[in-house]
Amino acid sequence: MTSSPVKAQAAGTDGRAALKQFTRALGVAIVLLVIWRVTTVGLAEGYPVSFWISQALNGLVLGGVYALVALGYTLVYGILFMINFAHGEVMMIGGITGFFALQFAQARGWMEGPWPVVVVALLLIMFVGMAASVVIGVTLERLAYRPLRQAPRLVPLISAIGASLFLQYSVLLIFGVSPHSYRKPALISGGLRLGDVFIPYTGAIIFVTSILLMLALFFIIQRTKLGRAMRAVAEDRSTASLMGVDVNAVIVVTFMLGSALAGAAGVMLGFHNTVVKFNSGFIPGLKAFTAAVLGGIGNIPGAMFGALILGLIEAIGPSALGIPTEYKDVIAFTLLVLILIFRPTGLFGEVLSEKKA
Amino acid sequence: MTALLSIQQVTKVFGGLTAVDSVDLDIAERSITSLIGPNGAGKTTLFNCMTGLHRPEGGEILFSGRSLIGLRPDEIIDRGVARTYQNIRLFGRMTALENVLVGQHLRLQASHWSAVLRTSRQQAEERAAREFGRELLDFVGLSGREEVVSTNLPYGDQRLLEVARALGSRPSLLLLDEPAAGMNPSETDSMMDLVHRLRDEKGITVFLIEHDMKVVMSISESVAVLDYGEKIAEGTPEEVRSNARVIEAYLGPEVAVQEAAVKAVH
Amino acid sequence: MPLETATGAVRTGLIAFAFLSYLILIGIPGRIGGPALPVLALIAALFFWLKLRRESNEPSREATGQRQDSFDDKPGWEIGPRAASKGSRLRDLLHTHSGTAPILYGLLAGLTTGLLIAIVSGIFAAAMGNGIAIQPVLDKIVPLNVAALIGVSPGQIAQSDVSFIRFIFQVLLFAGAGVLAGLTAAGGGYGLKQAAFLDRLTTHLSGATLTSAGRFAGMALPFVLLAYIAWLGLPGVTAFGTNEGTVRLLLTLIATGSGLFTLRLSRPGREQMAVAVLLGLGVFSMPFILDQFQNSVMGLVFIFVMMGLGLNIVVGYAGLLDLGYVAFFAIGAYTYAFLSAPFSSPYISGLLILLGISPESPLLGYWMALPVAMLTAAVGGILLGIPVLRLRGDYLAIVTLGFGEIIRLFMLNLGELTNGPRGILEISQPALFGHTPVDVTFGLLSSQGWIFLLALVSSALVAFVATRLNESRLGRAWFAMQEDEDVAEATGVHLVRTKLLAFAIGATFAGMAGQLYAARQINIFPENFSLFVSIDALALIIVGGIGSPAGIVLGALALKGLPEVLRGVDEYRIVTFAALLVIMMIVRPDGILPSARRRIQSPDPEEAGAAGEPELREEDPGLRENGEALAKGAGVREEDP
Amino acid sequence: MAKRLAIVSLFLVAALMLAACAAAPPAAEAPAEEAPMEEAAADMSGKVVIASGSMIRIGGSFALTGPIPDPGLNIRHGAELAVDDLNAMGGLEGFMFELVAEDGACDGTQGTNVGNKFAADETIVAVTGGTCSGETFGLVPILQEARIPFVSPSATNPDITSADCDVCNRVALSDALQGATDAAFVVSDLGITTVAVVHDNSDYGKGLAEIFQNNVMEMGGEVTGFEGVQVGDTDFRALLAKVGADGPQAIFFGGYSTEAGLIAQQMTETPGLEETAFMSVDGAYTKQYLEAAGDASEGTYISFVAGADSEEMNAEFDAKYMEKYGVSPDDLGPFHSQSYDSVKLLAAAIAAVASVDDSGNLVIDREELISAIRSVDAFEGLTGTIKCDSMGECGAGGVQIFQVMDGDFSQVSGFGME
Repeated sequence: MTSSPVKAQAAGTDGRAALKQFTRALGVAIVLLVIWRVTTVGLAEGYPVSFWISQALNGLVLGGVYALVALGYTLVYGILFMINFAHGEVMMIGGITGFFALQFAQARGWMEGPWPVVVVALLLIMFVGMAASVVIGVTLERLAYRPLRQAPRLVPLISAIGASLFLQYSVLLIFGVSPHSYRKPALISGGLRLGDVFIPYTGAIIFVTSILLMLALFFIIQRTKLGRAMRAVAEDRSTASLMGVDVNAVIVVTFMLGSALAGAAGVMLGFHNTVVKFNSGFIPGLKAFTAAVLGGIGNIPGAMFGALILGLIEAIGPSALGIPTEYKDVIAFTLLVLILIFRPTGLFGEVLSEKKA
Repeated sequence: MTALLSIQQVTKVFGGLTAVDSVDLDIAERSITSLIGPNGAGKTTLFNCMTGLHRPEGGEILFSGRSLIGLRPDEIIDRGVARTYQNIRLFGRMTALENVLVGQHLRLQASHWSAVLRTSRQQAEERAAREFGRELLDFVGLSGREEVVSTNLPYGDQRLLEVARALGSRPSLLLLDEPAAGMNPSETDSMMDLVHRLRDEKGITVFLIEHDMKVVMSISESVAVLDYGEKIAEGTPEEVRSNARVIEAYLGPEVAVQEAAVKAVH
Repeated sequence: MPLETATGAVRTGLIAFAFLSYLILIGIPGRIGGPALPVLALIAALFFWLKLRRESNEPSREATGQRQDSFDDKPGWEIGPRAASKGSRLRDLLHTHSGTAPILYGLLAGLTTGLLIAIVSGIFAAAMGNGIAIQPVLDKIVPLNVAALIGVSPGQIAQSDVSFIRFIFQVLLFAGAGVLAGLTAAGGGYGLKQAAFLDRLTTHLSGATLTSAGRFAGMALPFVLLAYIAWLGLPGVTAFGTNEGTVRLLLTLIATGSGLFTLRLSRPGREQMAVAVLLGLGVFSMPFILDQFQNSVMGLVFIFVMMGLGLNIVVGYAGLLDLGYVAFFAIGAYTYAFLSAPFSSPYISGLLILLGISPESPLLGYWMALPVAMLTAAVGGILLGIPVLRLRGDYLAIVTLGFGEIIRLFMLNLGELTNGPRGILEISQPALFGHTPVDVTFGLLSSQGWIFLLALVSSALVAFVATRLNESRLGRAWFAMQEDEDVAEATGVHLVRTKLLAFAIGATFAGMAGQLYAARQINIFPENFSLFVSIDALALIIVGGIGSPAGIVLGALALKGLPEVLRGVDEYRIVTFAALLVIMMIVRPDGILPSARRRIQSPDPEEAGAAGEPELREEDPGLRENGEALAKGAGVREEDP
Repeated sequence: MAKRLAIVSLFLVAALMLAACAAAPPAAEAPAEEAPMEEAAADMSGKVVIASGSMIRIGGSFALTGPIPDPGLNIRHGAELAVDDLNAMGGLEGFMFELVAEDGACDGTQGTNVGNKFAADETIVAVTGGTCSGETFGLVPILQEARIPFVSPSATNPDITSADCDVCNRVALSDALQGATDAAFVVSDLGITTVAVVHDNSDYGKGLAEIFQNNVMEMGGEVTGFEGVQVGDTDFRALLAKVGADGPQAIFFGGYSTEAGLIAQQMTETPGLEETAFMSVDGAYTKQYLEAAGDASEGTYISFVAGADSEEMNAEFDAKYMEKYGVSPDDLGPFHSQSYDSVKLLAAAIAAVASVDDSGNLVIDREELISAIRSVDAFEGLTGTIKCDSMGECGAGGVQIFQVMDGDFSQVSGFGME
């Protein structure tokens, strides 16, 4: 027995309750502080409403890209419980391949053709980018991750980091150091002007396409036999294999789906921001991973909402809080920390977290 | 006789499901009490409430007259309530002895600085802890297995090791969650013997969950029955065995009626 | 030859082609120059040979009725107990491929590769001959590269003056490589001997068996190397031409690394003690022997050893995955920089002037600043620790990563305090008895040697403290927490205190490392503290062997030392490193020198949980749950509703 | 057990060392260290003796990996061409030059490693580099101690050269000049009064942005915002929306081509910034900028540090570059001419002090070489007539302002124009 159990008890109960109270108070204080800051800044700066709408649209587009990439993280995590650190590079491969496909299409003059030709060509370019990403994603799984499925969980992470660096610098060596600039066809350059709000066509395409792709993914996972197999493997790999699910095939398909989404994101981002190079997947990859965790990793709607929230915060945060934009990542990460303090398994993560987190 | 542990009106709700519903239970000092009930009756949840893993929505748990509600698990074990787990949860990569040493964790006083400097006091304490650890392993019947990594131990031995680890904290109340589950008859016998020795030689009050009725009936002095989170019976093994609600809970209403009929015929 | 084997051979050829294409695309032939073609063929031959060796294992596996489960699809590189079975596999190889089969296999594979290479290089050559530049698309496909690939001069390529025979020759060369591989595999004698030798070597390295003569030879290796390094350093002794510095560095890395193996090889007791003392003397003599370049690299290596040892407490002992460890490294470095640089940051200079201290002279010297830097880092560790106490696994990883980035962004953007991206310049050097080490040691110890020496001493100290703590009840509590957090708490481990201690101690060590790093760099910038430092630190403890101090030293040697040796291939440095990292993880996932505890662990905790009790494994759901909890590195806890 | 013994023994030694050190007085009097540094230098100041048949080795620290590998490679190419040219002209007294290229990765740590490698190699005569200022700061203290002079082609941070460092030289012009010229152009020539300043958070970009900002304010202009981005970012729309809300007449960006091009392009998509002028600095004086900005580059302003170069020399250089590397030098980035000049400058200084001894070895006195660089006067380089001052500033020429017209840069103001 310890020397003074009574004292320990008092300290323990009080301490615990106090900690909880303190956390709660802290949360309220932070929220109030943010509201106060946003209000005062908003009043002082007097930005017009159109400004906020523009920023929100910027954020949604950014969020759409993050979401497509975040889904790849979350899918793989849901099934293998590993962070596919090279996923951002899979996206970059999509972007680079899309660039060459675009070059090809331009050389053929498809981009100057009537609009149905351009649309078909654009879809083809996106498809080529997605296919390249799928090839890389599946190769990655086969060579760098499959042999490590039984290893302690840090090992595939390091392997993934190695793969990430390998892909980045291979692209650098093969395709050179210079960035590759997408040249948008006339059809999708410019944008829609609604008063003081400007919506770039590419931005709108990204947002709509990402929502459509996510719906398609949701459908695949919820409604198809394949989706059932994926969920079964996510639940319990060995039981699923006993039930006749080909676990390897399911994992490969998971990587294919995630990589295809990332490839699509890569190509669309290429058209939107016009520049791709060897390291242009790293930062979006990191952000998308953050988004996946924000929403509760392993949870598909969570990844989508996490990504949109992250995008919005990055776009609106600095203006709303009246601080320089170089702090946008600080705001994003602080938000992540705060959310995880109050919801340790992310916004939507509770279902999975009980079992797997 | 005063109750060492007194559970009063404890209620625990998960979502919409009331896992433990206003349970009252007293455990006498130096007694062996069993908690039985069908799967999902809320037995383990009650244990979890007692050891701080869950915080009950209502009620009070008094140990030696002081409340355990709201304490952290490590504070509760410090008070003298130790437990084992239904699904063995040993520290898998540690040796048997190391597991027991972790069990003694909060009974060791040496500071971390003294550990870095290896002061004679710290060394003496470590030696004593190892000695006591070996004694405990001996006591549960695991002598000679000190250096075996715990996942490599046979199943029955893993259960014994959990008991030894719990004993490391020198508890006055030991909660055993299905100690004989999955054991063969001879292992079960030695587990029963161990439970008796815990009480008789160490003076520890034992409160256990068990499914094996043979074990329950032969070692318990008192039995409580949970069904759907409610306590439906309490008493000596004999009383509980003949309780109609208990039979119903275990075997379903029709069977209970049949049994009653059979009994009546005899 | 059965059709199946033929398709297998073609597949092998295709894979070899894919790999060689990669080498061609990144410009390796151009880099090798003239003899590129034979080198590529040799690489192909080696690949074919490995493939033949593996393919020949398949029948034996089927024969014993062991269906290869998809889950243990691991290459046969295991050492230790499993290595013993290799001998028999090799014998199988001789039986199954005793005839011409492997030669035909090799021939077919080689023809496939050769044909494809010929076609592709032909296309490149034709394009370039017709004045089409491929380079804007494929950066390294310059005439030089293609020329080396075909074995002609760039001028011939430009003038389309490449005879068809060249391409036939290419195909034949690769076919020959395939035949060579087949012969080697089938002829057996040579291949078997070589393979058996490799097997024996790996067995020896794992410490299983070794003749005493071999053992002593092995143990003498680091000392022999050290002597050789010292001899090379003598004035007037030259070898290896302009590569001498690099060769000496490589030898230094090998000597240090082999010293760790020597320690494992020596018999416990007096022998080990003697070896340890000798090794200690050897290592501590290095700063005096090496030149500035090697000293500076070794200094960095041991700074990262300190980092690794600190991170190992957090990740290896306490099981908390921390991806933002660089934050504490940065805090240590910046703390020292603030204290010791004649610094122009408006805030700090203003404060100093206010206090009547001249901002031009450093506030504190290295030794006085040390406790301050350590304390600041420790406080940082606790501040990070408190909010993340409830987080587990990957949530913890991303939050710590965010924390690291936040610290870096603050250093970058708080220009008034940290001078922003322009960094802090002229950080003062640690003194030795109040003088520079060069003076005190009469030039024996260079400034970089002094840093190396300090890094060595600090690493030894850190290793000592970390090991002692790990062997105490705190170490057991960390380990218990790593195994099962809930049970650890229910067994009496105060989670908050134990976790915070891990964070604080780990951070303290990183702070020490950061301070030394600042002293080594003299000028520091926020960019020195990017995410990659965290990744490096994590990678080195995993490559070396998590939980094992010796492994961490080895990991640091490999990850921070080897890239410096690879400087000669500058642009291929990172690709090589990255590929090695992946291969390393596949070949030895437990690290080069895993800790004893780590080795016990079977690869999959889920399997491990059940392995002890086969007969009950299906019946008891709890056991699975338990295993699963372990597998996820966390316990099963229902959140309080 | 084994490990513990080893660690105990290591610790014993460690404890001894530490005790010894702790007993020493703290290094608070550290300024004293600078004097010994020079003394040590005097001890080490030897001569480089190059045996006949060996090469004159010049080290090069280039940012071949890291955040900006493109300009790094470009600068390396420039240096390689200089060495080729030197050797094509017969080298020096029959001795050929060799470039020992190392990857400084635009990073202080790598810079330190490279510096130490050069310092340890007694055959290294001089160094060209580093590419980035951070990397160069890594080189400075080490080369200073080793008495190896360096000439950086592209490190423009004003603090690179100082009175304390006699081996530090550069042919790049300090950012101070460019920032001031740009500000004068924007405020006086364009008559713009409100400017938003954006930088890329590199020491180079942020430094220039700050100098520009200060100059604009001194001249009575208003700076409506000062914001940073990260190298590698590609979406600046949120930033531009925020900047644009203040309605500046111009945006000034301190940083490199890709980011500059993307900002110029995305400005056209930002309400309120469609007609705003855009100006960037020499880091963006590349084809990549034009590509990244696309049509949006029309009418934007870029400043560049150029010399009174002979067209002829530059055309010749460009042709050689194209021939050897298959790309035009401007495709990869700026500073190739400076890099070429830095090597040629070093070679000229070496030629001035080197002598052949009796046994046919080439002897170069390090101290003499260090002062020879400072006394270079009227050296004809690609960037103009180079003259080094006592601080090691060897940059020639001045700042030119270009405007993009019809997809190419055409000079509108600055050095070389009336």
